[in-house]
Amino acid sequence: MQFAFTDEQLMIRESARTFLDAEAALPAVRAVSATSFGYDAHLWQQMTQELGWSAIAIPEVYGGAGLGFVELAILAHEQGRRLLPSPFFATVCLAAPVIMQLGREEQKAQWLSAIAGGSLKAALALSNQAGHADIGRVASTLTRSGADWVLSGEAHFVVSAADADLLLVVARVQETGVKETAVAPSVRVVAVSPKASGVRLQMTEMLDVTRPMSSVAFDQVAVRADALLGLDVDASAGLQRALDQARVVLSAEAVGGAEYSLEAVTAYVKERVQFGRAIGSFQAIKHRLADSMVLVEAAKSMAWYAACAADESTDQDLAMAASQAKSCCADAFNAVAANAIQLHGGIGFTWDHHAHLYFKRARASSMLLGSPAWHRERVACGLGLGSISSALQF
Amino acid sequence: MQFAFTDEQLMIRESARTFLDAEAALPAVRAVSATSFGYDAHLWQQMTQELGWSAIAIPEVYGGAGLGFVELAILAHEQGRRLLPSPFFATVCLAAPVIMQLGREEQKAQWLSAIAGGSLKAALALSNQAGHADIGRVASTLTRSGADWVLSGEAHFVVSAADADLLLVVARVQETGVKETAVAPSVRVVAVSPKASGVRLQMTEMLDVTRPMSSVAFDQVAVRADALLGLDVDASAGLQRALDQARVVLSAEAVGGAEYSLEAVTAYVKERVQFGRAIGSFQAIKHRLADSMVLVEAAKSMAWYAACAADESTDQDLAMAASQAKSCCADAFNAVAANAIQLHGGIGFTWDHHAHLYFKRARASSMLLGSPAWHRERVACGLGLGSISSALQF
Amino acid sequence: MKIGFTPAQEQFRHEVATWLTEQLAGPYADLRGVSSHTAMVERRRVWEAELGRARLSSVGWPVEWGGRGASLAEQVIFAEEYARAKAPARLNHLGVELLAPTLLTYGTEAQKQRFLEPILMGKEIWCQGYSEPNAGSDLANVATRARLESGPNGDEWVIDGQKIWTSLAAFSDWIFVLCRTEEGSRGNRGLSYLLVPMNQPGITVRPIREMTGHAEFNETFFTGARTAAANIVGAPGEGWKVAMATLAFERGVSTLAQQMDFTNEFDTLVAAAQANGQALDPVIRQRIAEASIGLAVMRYSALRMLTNAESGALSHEAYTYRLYWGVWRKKLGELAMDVLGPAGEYAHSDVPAIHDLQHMFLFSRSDTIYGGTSQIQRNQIAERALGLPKEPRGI
Amino acid sequence: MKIGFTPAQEQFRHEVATWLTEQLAGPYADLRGVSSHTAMVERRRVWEAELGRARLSSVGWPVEWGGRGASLAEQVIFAEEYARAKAPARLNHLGVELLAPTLLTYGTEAQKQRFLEPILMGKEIWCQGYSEPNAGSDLANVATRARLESGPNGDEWVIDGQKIWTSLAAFSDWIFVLCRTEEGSRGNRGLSYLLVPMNQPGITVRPIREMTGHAEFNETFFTGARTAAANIVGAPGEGWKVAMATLAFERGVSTLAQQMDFTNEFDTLVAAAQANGQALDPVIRQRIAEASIGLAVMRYSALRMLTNAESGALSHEAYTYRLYWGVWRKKLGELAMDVLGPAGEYAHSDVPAIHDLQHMFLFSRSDTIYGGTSQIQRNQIAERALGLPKEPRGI
Repeated sequence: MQFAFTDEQLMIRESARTFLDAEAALPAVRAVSATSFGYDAHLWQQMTQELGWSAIAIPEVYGGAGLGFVELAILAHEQGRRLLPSPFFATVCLAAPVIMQLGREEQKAQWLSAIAGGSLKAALALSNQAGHADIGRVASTLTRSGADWVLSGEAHFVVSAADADLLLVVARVQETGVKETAVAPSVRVVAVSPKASGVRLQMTEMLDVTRPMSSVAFDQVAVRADALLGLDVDASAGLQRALDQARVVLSAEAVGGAEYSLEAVTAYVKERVQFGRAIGSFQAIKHRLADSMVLVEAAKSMAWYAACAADESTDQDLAMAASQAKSCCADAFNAVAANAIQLHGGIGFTWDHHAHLYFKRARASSMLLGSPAWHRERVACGLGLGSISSALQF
Repeated sequence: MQFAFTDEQLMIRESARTFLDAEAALPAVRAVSATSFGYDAHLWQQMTQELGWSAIAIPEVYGGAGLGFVELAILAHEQGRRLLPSPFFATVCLAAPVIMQLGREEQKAQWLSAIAGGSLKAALALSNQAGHADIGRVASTLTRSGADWVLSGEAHFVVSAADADLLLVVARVQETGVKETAVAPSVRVVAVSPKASGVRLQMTEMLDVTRPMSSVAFDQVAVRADALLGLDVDASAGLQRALDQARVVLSAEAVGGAEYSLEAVTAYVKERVQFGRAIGSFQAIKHRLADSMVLVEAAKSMAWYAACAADESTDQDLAMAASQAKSCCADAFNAVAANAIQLHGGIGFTWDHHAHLYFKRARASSMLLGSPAWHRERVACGLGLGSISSALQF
Repeated sequence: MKIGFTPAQEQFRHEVATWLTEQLAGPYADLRGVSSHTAMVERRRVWEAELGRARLSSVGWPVEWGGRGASLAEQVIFAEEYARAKAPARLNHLGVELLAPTLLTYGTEAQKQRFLEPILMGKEIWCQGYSEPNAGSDLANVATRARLESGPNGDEWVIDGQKIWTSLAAFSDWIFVLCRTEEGSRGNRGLSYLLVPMNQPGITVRPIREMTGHAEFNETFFTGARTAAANIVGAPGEGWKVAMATLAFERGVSTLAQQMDFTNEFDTLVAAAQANGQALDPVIRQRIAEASIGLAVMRYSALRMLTNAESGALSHEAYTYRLYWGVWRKKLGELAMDVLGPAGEYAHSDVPAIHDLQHMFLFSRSDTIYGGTSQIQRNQIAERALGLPKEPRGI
Repeated sequence: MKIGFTPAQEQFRHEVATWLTEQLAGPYADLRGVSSHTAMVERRRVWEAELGRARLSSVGWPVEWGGRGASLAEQVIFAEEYARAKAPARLNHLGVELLAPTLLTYGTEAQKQRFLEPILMGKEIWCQGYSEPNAGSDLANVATRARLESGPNGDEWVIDGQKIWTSLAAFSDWIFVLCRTEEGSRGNRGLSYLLVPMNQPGITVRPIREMTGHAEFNETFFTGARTAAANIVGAPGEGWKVAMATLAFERGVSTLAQQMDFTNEFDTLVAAAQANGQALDPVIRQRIAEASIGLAVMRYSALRMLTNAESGALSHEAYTYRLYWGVWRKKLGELAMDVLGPAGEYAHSDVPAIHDLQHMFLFSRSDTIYGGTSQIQRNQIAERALGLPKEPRGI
């Protein structure tokens, strides 16, 4: 047990921060958010090919650096500080773990190597129209067609899908002639090219402009048997672990946003004078910032622990840690970013100020892969409080 | 529409405050709490016979003053300021409304006159062992015995029952030979003497020492047909109205406690010096007290509106107002009393200080006749959000 | 103390409701439900005039100035029916609700004659010039200067400086401005309250885009802007007193109209929760119930406040009211987004309810900032209502 | 960064668990589950000695002073197993966890020789004399005086004054006291840190009954109380520095033991919710989940803090930790009472869980007061960790 970063981890953080401080200043972030795919392809190339960020957690055998989720979380945290729009989360933190968990050896060799090398961008199509993160509620179905499959349905809130090279689609198997039963249907993940016939993809404009999303419709898309990740068995457990790993990384990213948000408003209240004093000298301001800091530090403890769990723990322990972290870090980021607007006063409410970008990202991240309330309910189940037929949906 | 006290109402408040300031100082309250029935019988006599408090809301035809719930709420508010232990709530605010709603003419004539005159103390036996305030969950049953009835079961959290002259017992009718069905069972209220054979009453020691409670067991108690309040028809609607009226009064009482609690701690922080300043000059203290005041004023608005509704509104509107008030005022009292302990510092945590008495009363009142969460769920139903088979029980 | 209305009052309700229904089903059907403060400005001017002709522009004003001298109960009724009829947001609410009462109290007879009728008839729209970039929470720090000069048009005030957060400035005809008229004065001394025409070369308006994506506020620049010497309310140097009086009118009957907006927002939220099934989530139900309690609290606090205001001094609940609603509405915004779930994250929803609730969520972040932050509100409650020691000013 | 333990650490865990199980099933079975700090004092002295003999009184101490020089991971393991075995509350925790590390840092060799072994073996129980009626949040306002006098027993400190909130004073053998030793000094200057025997005529202890109904704290009066001149830690006038160091040890490994208590309380609450059906209430479930997150946060914050402490300066999370747990436990108390419902209102419950949760609820009200109120904690976070301007002292 060693609950502090190693020297190597500190170095990774340091170099990431230096890079992003230089390359991802706020005006740049605004500018790339307005481009067609919502990120800076040149920067992405640097991240993947010069800095090796996409390779960091991929096993050496597939051309990666063989490190783990702590290192991924560190990079996500730093990008979170800058709200950097990039395919990093979708490709490296969401799709790669899914491939890692479910892929056959040759799939891993092909796709993970490409991700590590920066030549493949992938996205995971999971959520239904309401944005549910439940595997059991996916709105895509697979039906058999001889030895192959046909994919139909839709997915929404698909992160960084617009120019992805590969879509990983979560779908229910619908056996022909068999009625849906109370038993949870079997789930598969299939790899589909966004350019395949029957795939229609539409970018959706979000309140949070820094994380582009799309809706994807699948109309009788032909899927070959070998496009199934893994074998023809239920993918739920592996998928769940990968989702929990992604949730952990997302939590660390939220902590980064919260941390930066707090730093910026702290600097502001030291400068802003009202009533003849820096407003940071008023106890009301000081205490609100102290409360924000309590939240940030708590979220850090939770996120780093969960990052360790993503590498080390059983599925069940990871599920608990991931849900605790997702809820805790999302709540913290929401509260800290809201407080930052408040303490900036009127200026913090304007479009040109950064505060609202953090505020909107905080909420958008909360809603991604399960809301805080949804995760708390999951924690409650994990604590052995029994199962309820809850109306909780998000 | 006139949302301010009339001159007469102001006078009632003024004289009550003067009386209680003199008679119900904190040492006196502590002393009477330790007596066998937990209240000052002499003071009760003054309240009923000299001041006419028990008569105030009883119709003139039964010897009362013919005023209403606004006036009752004013008196409860003043007693709440002082945490005065007395049979006032149980007899005047809970039992009398039940009799008013359900009693036959001769019952009203007999009992309301006696309450108005101060010669009758009554208590309502409603809650089951878990303290549910649901009429549908009472733990006493009535079975027919010829033209008469037999009462069995138990009731708990019965306020001021220990030396009551009359128990009003809420019971389900259990028709012999008929299985319990999904349909809510029919409910009656019967009047029973605490001294009747088969009635066993035991005082229960509570965290809040200022409102004595008892548990009562009924073992095959013979009940004559004319001891039924009203006729042999379901009493739910009338009982519900009376309970809602009592909840309104209880809310006003809570507001009184919160108000006093805030006044006392405000006075304290003006005097207490730390770091060379009155601690009330620190913004952290000022803002916490400001927040307390917001709660107190909000609770006042809610309580006085609900008091009007107790007199003027339909059952349905009253139910909404009563549940809103009960939830709002209980939450406010809890928060304000807790804040008062905090701002008194160590001294506020001692047995000899008044702060904990208010804190404990606040929570005890919250739990009486339905918790804040229970009332909010009731409000949700009232808003038309639909009914859920909720696990909410308190 | 009574909550019911008399038959005469119910008769007034009937009259108002009938008139509004007729107008908004008929000639003004296009304005029904228009809630944005910046939409359909010209049509809403016409509507203001229509209200004025019906003596419904401000029913509480004295009859001699075009009102009906309505009682508080009648004003409550009017506000309720106006909202129920989904009549459009009042274009000239700053004129009707803030400036007019200020003039009725502090204005000269000539000022009343000159300004009240155009306000009532929607002929002159007003905006408010108080805040400045360095006079936000610390309003007394106003730096905009005005000096009296003689010229071809007689004596005139000449104004230089900058105001910020001036809503409606883009289409207002006049602005009431807090200026420093005594050179070298500091704090709340030496200020004056001037009435200035907007349509002149000395005034430039620049919209501020807010986090909602809309520009509901503006910056207003004064560069040698001019107004006649007579256009001062109160004596020179008395500006602070007059400005504070204006702010106090924010706690007046205009709160009733605002509450009706809140009620509409709450109803929209409830409908959205019913539509997407969240209404059956026990946690959401608790929060919706809590929000409904807040609505009730605001309604009855406003009635207490208005009743008490008739007897003079600002009472306790009046100090707490501003803070209460700001905090309440921010929570309502968060609840709305939790109810909407991920679907609430789309920037452009076709569903009007989603769009409205989103906007409310985002806009509500300013509800604890403008017109005095929550921090300032708590100071005032602590110092003025609870009598705690004052905050020391910096040195 | 890693959360797992090595095989050697797991072996240590096995050893500790086995020893504790044997003791608490055998000779000390009567002490199993004793959590009150004031119960079974004499038996718990014997238990402290047993721990001392097994070198388990403080595994982190250096081997030469009777510890095992255990690593942080091993200390974590010990705390976990101690709690899991339901071993009794440590009687001498102020001696073991606060005074001993202070002596190891600031004490003379003679003081270490004299005091450490009796602490380890439970022979001398310690209490803490910091707060006074007028030195609560403002600890530097200490008024208790000590002066050096020559007498038949050599030079002695003679102490007059009053301390308050001295827990365990009723059965302590020694007290460490912050006194004013320079006449006329003010604030945190001129203070000294003295070690004073309790069993002497100059000291009177009066229990304070708290809102829990119990007396867990005391007032301690000094009337010409005496201690040898050598019983001063640090130099005269350095008392503030030493006292602050002692407080810092509150953030040390003792937090691990406290967290285990919190975990037990949380488990009791969960069991109560399962027993009475509240565990199926979605609103309660949300709050229980939230509380579990707090437990996890505290555990990992403590580990960060302890790891970082090895490298010197107090890190950010260390500033926030005290406030976090105080607020968390108060909320846990409120949740517990909401779970219990009306049954939680009985003053004397036969159900141990109800009694324990009630007591926790009531006692937790002081968790944001003692050892520096939450307000003081927030000041410190703002000023020391965030670098915001200091609060002005009064004049």
